[in-house]
Amino acid sequence: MILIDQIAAQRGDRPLFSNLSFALQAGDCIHLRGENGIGKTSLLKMLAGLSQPDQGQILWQGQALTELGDDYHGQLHYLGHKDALKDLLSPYQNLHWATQIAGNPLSEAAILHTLAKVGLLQQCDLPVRSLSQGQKKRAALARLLATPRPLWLLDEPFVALDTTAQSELGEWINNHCQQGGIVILTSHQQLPSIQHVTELTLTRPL
Amino acid sequence: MSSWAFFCTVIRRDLFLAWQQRGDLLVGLVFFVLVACLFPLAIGPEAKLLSRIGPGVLWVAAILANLLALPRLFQADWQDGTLEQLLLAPAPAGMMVAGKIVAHWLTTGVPLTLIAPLLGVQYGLSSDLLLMLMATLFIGTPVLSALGSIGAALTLGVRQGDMLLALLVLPLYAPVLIFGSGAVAAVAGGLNGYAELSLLAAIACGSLFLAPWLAAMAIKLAVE
Amino acid sequence: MKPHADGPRWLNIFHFASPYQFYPLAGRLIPLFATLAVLLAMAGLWLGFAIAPADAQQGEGYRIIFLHVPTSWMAMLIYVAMAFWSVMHLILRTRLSAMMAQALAPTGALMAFLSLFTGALWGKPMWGTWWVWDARLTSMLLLFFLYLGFIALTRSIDEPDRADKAGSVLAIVGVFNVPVIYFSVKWWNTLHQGASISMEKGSTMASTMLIAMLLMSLAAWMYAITTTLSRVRNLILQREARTRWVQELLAIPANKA
Amino acid sequence: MYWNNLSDFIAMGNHGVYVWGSFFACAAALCLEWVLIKSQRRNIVRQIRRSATIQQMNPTSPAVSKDAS
Repeated sequence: MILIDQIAAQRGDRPLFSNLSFALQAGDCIHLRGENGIGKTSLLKMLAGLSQPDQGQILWQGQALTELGDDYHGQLHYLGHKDALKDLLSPYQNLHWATQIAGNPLSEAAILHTLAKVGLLQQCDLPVRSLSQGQKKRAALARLLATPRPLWLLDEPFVALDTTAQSELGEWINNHCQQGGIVILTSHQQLPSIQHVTELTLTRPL
Repeated sequence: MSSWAFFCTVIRRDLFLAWQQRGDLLVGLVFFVLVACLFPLAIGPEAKLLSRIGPGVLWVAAILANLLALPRLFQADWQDGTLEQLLLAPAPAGMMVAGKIVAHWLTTGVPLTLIAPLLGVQYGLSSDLLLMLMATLFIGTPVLSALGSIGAALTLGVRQGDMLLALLVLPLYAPVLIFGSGAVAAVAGGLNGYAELSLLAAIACGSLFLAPWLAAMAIKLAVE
Repeated sequence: MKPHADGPRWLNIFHFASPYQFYPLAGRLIPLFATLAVLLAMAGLWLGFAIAPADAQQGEGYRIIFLHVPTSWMAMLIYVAMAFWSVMHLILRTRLSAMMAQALAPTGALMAFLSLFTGALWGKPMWGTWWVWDARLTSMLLLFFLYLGFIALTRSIDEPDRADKAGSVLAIVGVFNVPVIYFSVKWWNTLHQGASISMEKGSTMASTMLIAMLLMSLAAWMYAITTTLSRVRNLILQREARTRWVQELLAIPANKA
Repeated sequence: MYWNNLSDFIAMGNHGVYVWGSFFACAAALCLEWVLIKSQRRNIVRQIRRSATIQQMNPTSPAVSKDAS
């Protein structure tokens, strides 16, 4: 369970949001809306623990992020605008090193199984730079499926995905929520078939 | 996952990545050799003078080659977003930076140290001078990587970051250069040069201990 | 962003940490320090240039010491002050302390440059060369580069928050290195005559010289405070440009004119 | 008064060039810095005023935010 209470942040001298509060239970999925530059990405980075809010605090299972520190990072997956893939390496190598870094290395079979799930089995040994934009996104999403973690923070996950890929991602988000996970995503497009999504629109503070 | 395991994983990952781009390592080495070869053209071939300036020239060339390789520490990972994933690993960020410093040292510092005697011969340095030169380079290059990592982290994503990196880091390299070339000059002057070497080692311990945490703080700013 | 202050007003050390409170305070202090600086400088120069006797070996040229030594001290003192404010910024996260560090840097760089310039002018008559590779001048040169590095870094990062923190980290790294640089340069070359103001040698300088030197140092200190306070006011205006109190501050004279 | 006439004071034991050179250099540098600070302040104030007038022309963009201190 994650609780955000009265956080406020500033970007330079422009206040992004102030006393923003919401809570999410296991199985919730929240869609953050708001025009560009409103602070969606900054909020996601704060939820991931990459940056601290100026005021207020964020609690994970009742404990403040500042106390949890690095252990909290083991509880979440963060997918930013950039795909976090090394262009030189193949999807297989990327996933191999990503799981090593994340702390639970996978066997070769498990990695191949995950790549098959995202439909990249044929391209698993091609360097990522030779893949299409959609395939790169799939390779990035493979990291989410490789190691099960309760909290997913997705920044514009549907961009550059074709319709079949979008529905697949919608499917993964659904069964992640069913298994008691929490998903916080931002997107401008219309979301595909995701059950009970709560919307939260960030507005410019007056 | 223990931070020691994470430290080794980061080193293995960076070495693996550096191995994929073997060409870049070679470029760094060739740059070092080139700079060392240009000086005799400028100063003239007489051996006595060359052997006197040899250690200093090699040390300055080593510092410049190291400076050239510094952006490779974080720039590539920052551009494709993997730096955020490294920060999101369940281990302290300082460990990640320490791992990257060691990997950077292994890919730039050690090759420089191994090649330096070859160039030293070109400058007519005697064998015990070459030995001391290798010792000072072996102890000094980790300091270059450590202090350089702070500069690289501070100038991540900043306009003309590379120029700024040189301005930030070179003044900090002055003590290493002084004691590095000073030790070799002491051996040339008949002393054993252990005083300078021990001071260099002291600076190495200090900077290797402090640099990862400061650089980690600087990286968190760039990723924020 | 200012940590919310809940203690009683007078006890609250954060009272002047907010730019809004500090701006008028600095405004009142600047004329005070400016007049102090001018008076001290005039007294020091008069004492040093007109009253103090000639030096035994160096004749009249030594009088440059009354400019060279204060600027060198100030260059080092300002860097330590910058590091202090940087530590304050990183620990207390008050924005004003980072502004103070950035306001100090240009004056420190200028003091370092003047120290090098006067050192060179002093070296020419005494040792016959404009630049002397002596321990203190060389470490002052490196300190000058540290200043340039700090100014370049803070000016080339657009986002104020990141510029403050990056500058603070660099100032702290720098302050660790200043003694190391000084020690290693001194180890490398001790050509320079011993410290003219070392504790046991103080007596060799005539008392008027000593007093003139201290007066000039105080004058340089007051000058540094004046320029820093006025530059920090500029930074506050720049950073708080969109806040209501700045608009009112500037808007009132606007519609009056 | 150490000097007995003005010309000696100026000559400064034929080191005058250096002594007065460094004196005027320091004085010029300090005054220059003071002038630069003042002009910097003028530019900032002009910039803020200009953005204030722009703000009055089309009050859509939220230039004035809540009091930040």
